[in-house]
Amino acid sequence: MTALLSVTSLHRQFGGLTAVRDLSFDVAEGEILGVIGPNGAGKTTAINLVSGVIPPTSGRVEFRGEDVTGLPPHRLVGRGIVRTFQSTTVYGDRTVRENGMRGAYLGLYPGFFATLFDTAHARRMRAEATAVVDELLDWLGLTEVAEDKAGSLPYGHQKTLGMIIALASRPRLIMLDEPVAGLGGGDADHVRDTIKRVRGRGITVIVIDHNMRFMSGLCDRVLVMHQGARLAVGTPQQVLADPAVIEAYLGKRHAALAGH
Amino acid sequence: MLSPILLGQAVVNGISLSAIYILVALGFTLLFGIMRVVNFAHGAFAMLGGYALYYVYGRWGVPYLIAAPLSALGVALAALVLERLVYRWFYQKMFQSMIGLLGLEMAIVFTAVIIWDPHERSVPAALAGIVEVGGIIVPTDKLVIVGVAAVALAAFYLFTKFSKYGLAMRAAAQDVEIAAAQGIDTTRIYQLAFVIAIFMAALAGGFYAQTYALSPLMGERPLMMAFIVVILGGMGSIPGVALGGIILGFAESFLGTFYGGSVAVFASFGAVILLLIFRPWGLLGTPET
Amino acid sequence: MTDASLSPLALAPRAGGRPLAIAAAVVAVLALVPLVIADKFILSLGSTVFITAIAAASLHLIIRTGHISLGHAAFMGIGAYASVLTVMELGLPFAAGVLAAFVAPCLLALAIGPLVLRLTGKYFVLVTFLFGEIVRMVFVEWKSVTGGANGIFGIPAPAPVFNDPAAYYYLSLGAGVLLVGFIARLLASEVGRAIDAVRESERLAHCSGIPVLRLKVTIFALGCGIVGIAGALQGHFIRYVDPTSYSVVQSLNLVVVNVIGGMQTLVGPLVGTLFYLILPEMLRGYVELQRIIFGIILIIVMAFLPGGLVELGGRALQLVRRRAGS
Amino acid sequence: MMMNAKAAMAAVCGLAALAAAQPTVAQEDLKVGVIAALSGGGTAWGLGLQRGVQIALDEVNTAGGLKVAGKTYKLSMVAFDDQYNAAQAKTAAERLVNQEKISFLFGPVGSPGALGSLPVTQPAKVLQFVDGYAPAILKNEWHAGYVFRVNNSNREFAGPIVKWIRQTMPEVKKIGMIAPNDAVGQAAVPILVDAYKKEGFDVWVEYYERGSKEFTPLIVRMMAQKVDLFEINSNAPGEAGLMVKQARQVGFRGKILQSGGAGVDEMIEIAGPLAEGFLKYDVIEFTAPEVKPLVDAYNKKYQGIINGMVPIYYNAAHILLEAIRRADSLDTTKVRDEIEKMEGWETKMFGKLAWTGQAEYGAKHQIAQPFFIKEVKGGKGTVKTVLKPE
Repeated sequence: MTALLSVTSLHRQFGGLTAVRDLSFDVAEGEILGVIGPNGAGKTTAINLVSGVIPPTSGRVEFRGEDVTGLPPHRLVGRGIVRTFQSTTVYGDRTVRENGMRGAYLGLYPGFFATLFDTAHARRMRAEATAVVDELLDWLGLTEVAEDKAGSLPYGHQKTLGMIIALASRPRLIMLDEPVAGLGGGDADHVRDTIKRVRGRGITVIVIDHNMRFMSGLCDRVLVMHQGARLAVGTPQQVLADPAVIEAYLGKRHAALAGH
Repeated sequence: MLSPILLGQAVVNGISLSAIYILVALGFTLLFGIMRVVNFAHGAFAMLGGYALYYVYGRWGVPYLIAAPLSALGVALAALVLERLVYRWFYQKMFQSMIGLLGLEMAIVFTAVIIWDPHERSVPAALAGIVEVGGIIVPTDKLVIVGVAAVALAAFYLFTKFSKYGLAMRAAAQDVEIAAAQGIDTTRIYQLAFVIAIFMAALAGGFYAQTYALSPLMGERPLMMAFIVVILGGMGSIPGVALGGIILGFAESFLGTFYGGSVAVFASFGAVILLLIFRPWGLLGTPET
Repeated sequence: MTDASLSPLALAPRAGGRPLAIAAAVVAVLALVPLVIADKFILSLGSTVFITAIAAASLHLIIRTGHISLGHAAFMGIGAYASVLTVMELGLPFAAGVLAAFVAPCLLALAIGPLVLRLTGKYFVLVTFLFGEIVRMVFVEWKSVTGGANGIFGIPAPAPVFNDPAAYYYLSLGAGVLLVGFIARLLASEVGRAIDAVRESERLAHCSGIPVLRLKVTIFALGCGIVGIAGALQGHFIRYVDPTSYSVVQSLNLVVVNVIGGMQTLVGPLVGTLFYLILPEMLRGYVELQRIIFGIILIIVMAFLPGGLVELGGRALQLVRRRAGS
Repeated sequence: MMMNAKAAMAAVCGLAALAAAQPTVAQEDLKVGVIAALSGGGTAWGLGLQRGVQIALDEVNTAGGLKVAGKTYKLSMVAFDDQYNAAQAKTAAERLVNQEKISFLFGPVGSPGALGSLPVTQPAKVLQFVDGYAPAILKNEWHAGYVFRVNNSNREFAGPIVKWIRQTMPEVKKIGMIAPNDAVGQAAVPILVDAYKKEGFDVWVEYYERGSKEFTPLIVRMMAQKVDLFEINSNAPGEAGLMVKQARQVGFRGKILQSGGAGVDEMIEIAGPLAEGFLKYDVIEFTAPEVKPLVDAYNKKYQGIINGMVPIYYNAAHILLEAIRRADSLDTTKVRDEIEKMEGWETKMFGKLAWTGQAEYGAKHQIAQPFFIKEVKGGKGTVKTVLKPE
């Protein structure tokens, strides 16, 4: 199996602080990879580096065999990499459907003059975008609220909408930054199912969280980060058995997690 | 033309210009540092300070040492009405405050035009005369400004660093909610900071009117200067005001003396634009997160 | 208006239907004015309104990306000088002047845009403020080209026929319909959707594949080019250009027009222009009072009424309807 | 507030004039227009213009009105603000010419406003009386058809002043100027520099950006050039006062003179005792007996200091009214021809009326009136000499 995404020796420094150091990992097509680690372990920075929100100090990111290191986010979206954000990020004053349409923008942008004069081509593209968005809304159960303002939705729905915005660009790889943060247990299970269904569509998933229980029921493999570096990588079972992981991360939290 | 006397005179002029810029910019930076308000009405308060001094000192003949702080305090306390009516809606809203307070500046300045007519008048100097040291000449009125600016700067610095209220202000500047949770009455703190800032603007306006001239439109220039000084030094930073004021004052004096007036303006504007583009938080400020 | 026009479902009943009909009716009425009113002053005032409306709408376009420019009049001035010099120095026809008036500020905007549009909105305000001053100082200093502070006098009308105020009225009305129509169309297109997305959440828009900086620079350049055309129309209308006509005060006036009318829809700057130009004619002789009124409106709008007069009107209309309905 | 008071005052005066007029004579209204800066920086001069014209109109009204072709007209004024700006001046002119239907227009003062209004007034044959230094005000595509400049421009007064300096101050060799980089400075300074150079002086010029109040660095720069006479040229009164003050404060000991501006009082107010010995061009001597009636009328009607624009425009209004009487017509072409022929007419305070400018501008529409050099002595401007324009 060839890697869809391949990260080599990624490094990022903020002033004197090293947020990510010498990080390497691969993600295979169709895989769900979990990235786990305590707060401050560099998980979000790692995602930011891969999704182009901030450029790496050094290192290399390859996507489908192509060097995409340091490309800005909109370029990566064009190549099939999207992400969501930890805090819910939707366009609060707009309808749910409009949110989806904005996510579909790049893949279905007909060109400046085409859209200006609303050519047949532009209308066709728009119809296609609408179809994509409507299908996604239907698929993730937001059709009923499609004309509601996104800001008025319950928190869980906003998170789903965030995912719809990302999926509307029809990506090959989606990166989810703490998709269950702030959600109750029932909602978290729902999100886990959703992510599995996303993978079922052939989309590769990277998901960040610090909740091991959530992750172990979801991910094919888990990457454990500690102080900006890779501590371990493997199936959830392998990682959980890794003495370095237990010592550095799970050691003091194991009991707490078991109590959940 | 590079004689020691010319050089000395340029240094002296640089110091006196720096002093007036520092004085004008102190209140501006305080309002920004604590309430995140870009006070584009700063010039209007400087102008009001000028008129207050004109009446209290020039017309009623109150002794200068009392008249100067008294008239500034009068303006600051009267301005509390505007704090309630206008400013409080703009706290922590940097963007809105800029446009909204430009509106306030317009309203105050043109009210002043109706009241006082637009023509220029003068406020009598407290100390007229010159001091001559080795061929270099220093007008006494500017010496006074240098003294007051130094004292104000030091007082400001010590106040925010060490006094109870100063510390509370700094806490409020860092995080309003945490400050409130610690039992700091932010409304009160804001009002205190506001009064101090307007007091400084009015005091500086008094000196400005005395050194130059008094008119309803006189605030434009001090505002521009305060604005440039604060951007140079870093918005909200008090040492930044000192640095920004000194850079601007000396740049104007030296470029003006050795290269001419237009060069000085082009250079300072250009430098500020570059700074805004590459380091918008200024030389001594801290970037926003 | 933007969000409504985008999904095909919403397009027909809302954006495509009524507003277009209203706009067409307004233009038709405006086109009839010179046939009914022969007063040259009214017609001249009409030209001024249309020219200012173009300038204000072009600033609105930039504001929609989340950046308020306090140097917009400088670009208007560059357009005015470019057109005047093309016509007077190169002896080319007015059409070439208009082209130059679009291209010159557009190129300058393309050059500085990538630098200044990286800044957040608040720093952008400050940078454009200073930049506008520098441009004005260049007008003053570059005497051999711009005529310095005394400007350029004796500018010909676009064609002899345009010495007639009624003809100029139609010229500026035509330009207004064309350019404001272009802006409206742009805002209602996919580009408009991207503009709104960028303003509302730059991060999310960027990560949804919108080339944020490129979009902002393009829009900024377009806005500056359009205001350049407004500058050309103004220069050949007043037949005199000088640096004071394009100072920070004028830039601030354009912002005032937008803020008063409302910054959320294109109708805002149009309503703002009308208010801004008609009020002084009613209050001529009370200039101070005008400025005070404008000042207070700025405060109120920025503090409480981000939608400006348009929002106020909308609320009033709702209230009336509710009363009528009950 | 100010405006309301003014309007009320005008109404009262109008009523008084109406009461004074004979009830048997049917009166018609004749409106004249005024465009002036009534807000912003140029307001002092704008108000001077407006008030000077108003006083002249009041005089005629109280004397029974203006008789033209068998009709008696009551005179009134419509004044619009141009904010010292070309676009506003054009709008104001459009409104005065097309809506108020005025045929006679006073102002604007200042080149931007004057140049902005000409394209409206000249094709409409509206007779206009302006003041401003730009040569294009008279030298233009309409060949100054219906426009007169009713104040000396510095092209007229610079030569005589420079010659006077040559004669009375033989020690002066080098002139230093610090000038505003605005329309006034850029128009006036080259003319002044030429005048000095023609008489063999060395001239050093430095421009500053408008709004500046601190001239010390530039003055120090100028002093390093060893100039003998600091020429304040076309600076506005406020800046001129500051220059005098700051030059003396940093120890400039040469002569200081201003060839330009109008009125010395505002400068004395700002420079204080440091103004002593300062020499200045002025248009009028307010203490002269022939000027006293005007000063009295002004003080009776208005508050605030009287400035040079008041007599200039008071005079201009009387020139127009006399020309209308002579033409016995309101036709602007006839009135203009009469004005051109009025040379030698005895004005109230500027001696015999004289027109010049044929060589310079191609039309004799430039007034030439005697002017003063004043010296500040004991805190007051005193007449040093009276000069005639070239």
